[in-house]
Amino acid sequence: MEVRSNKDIHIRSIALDEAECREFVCLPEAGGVVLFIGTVRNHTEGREVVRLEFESRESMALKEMHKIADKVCGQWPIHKVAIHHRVGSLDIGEVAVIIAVSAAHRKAAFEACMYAINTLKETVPIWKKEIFSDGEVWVAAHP
Amino acid sequence: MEVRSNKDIHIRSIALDEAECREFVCLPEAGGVVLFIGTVRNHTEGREVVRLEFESRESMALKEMHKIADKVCGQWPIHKVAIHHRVGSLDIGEVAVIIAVSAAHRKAAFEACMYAINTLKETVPIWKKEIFSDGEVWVAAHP
Amino acid sequence: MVTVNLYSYGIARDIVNERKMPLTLEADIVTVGDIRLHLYDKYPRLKSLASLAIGVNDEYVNDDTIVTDQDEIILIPPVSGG
Amino acid sequence: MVTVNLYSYGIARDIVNERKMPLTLEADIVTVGDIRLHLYDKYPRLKSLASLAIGVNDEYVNDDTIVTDQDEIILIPPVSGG
Repeated sequence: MEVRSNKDIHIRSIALDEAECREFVCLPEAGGVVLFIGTVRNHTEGREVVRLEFESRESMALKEMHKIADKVCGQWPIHKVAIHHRVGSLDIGEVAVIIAVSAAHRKAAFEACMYAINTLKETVPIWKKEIFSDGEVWVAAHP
Repeated sequence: MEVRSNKDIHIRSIALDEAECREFVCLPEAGGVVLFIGTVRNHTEGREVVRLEFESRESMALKEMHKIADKVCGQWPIHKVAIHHRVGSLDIGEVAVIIAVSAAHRKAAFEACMYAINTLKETVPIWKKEIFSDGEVWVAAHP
Repeated sequence: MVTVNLYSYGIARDIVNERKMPLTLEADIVTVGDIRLHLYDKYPRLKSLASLAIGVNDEYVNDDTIVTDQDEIILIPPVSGG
Repeated sequence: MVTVNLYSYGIARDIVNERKMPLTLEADIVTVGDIRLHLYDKYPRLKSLASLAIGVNDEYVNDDTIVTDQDEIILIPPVSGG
């Protein structure tokens, strides 16, 4: 339970809320907010995706997401960071991840947000299964 | 009047709406959306800002904003771009500008969004006056 | 003789003290540079600005551009949107 | 003899076919590498994955790490969040 933390980290099985993320990071001394919103695409390498299923090792994923937030705040002059990830079954167009970062200056906010989403995709134990009309596949599982 | 355009360009004297920008750029084939939200900061070089006043040469500003959107769509594999700028009197924390960009891949979306806000700040005829408790100043007017 | 409409914004408007005013120059051919010199002469404080771009009919132009009757001339001090 | 709890996710779960299962290795000292070899032997399809990281008690570890009784061992095939 962190009160007035500069981090807002969640894994949720209900729809993510971009306004909530933005409101968390916004504060009077922040001039720039950068948000990344990752949505479910309707195709992958030309094949039509019907929906996605995300699963996580929640306790470890939250730990890794906190590490990313701490790194971001240590490496750039960032005010606040929100990282929300969805799990469960997602339809096309639904939001899978939101990362929001606020800073006095926009360059830091862009760099920190990019770092956060790149690192999340490398280290956070969340797995995505693409469901096609004729099968399904765990993304990136095989070489 | 462009129907089904890939650009949504506005200058408004009422509050900007980030959900509107996000909804405009979101579409089934876009996997990543990057938003930049510029808000009014409560200080500049240590001096407390009470509020901001923005004015524009609206016809020319819209033209320049369209040029930025066209450049973005030509230079990166971008699906859609929204650029909304506020004018008039803004309180601390209010949103002055929103840029939203969607792309199949996030790197393009980040680069395009950064390019758009950087270029907007260089070329779009909009002027900002900072109102302090003891005076006011047109930002960047003097060397 | 060429008469244009001068539109001033931001600090340029504070200096010129009019949003819009007609401006007549006594020459057959008038360039943006001529207008600039005329204004610098009439409003010397314009010279103290970090920059002063000039637009004609909502496009940025350089000082060689020739203006014609009824053109809209826009004084563009350093922009600061965003 | 060391008994740990094995948690499998993503495609590793499909291969092992259990979300959670106890795993006992007959040795006084057991490393993550020992568990890896044991699992590769029992579930050869794990070897076909692009990568297989292993976590202990919710931290990434390397194969030299020594595990102790009741540790939670997490099979982490290539992650794909975002």
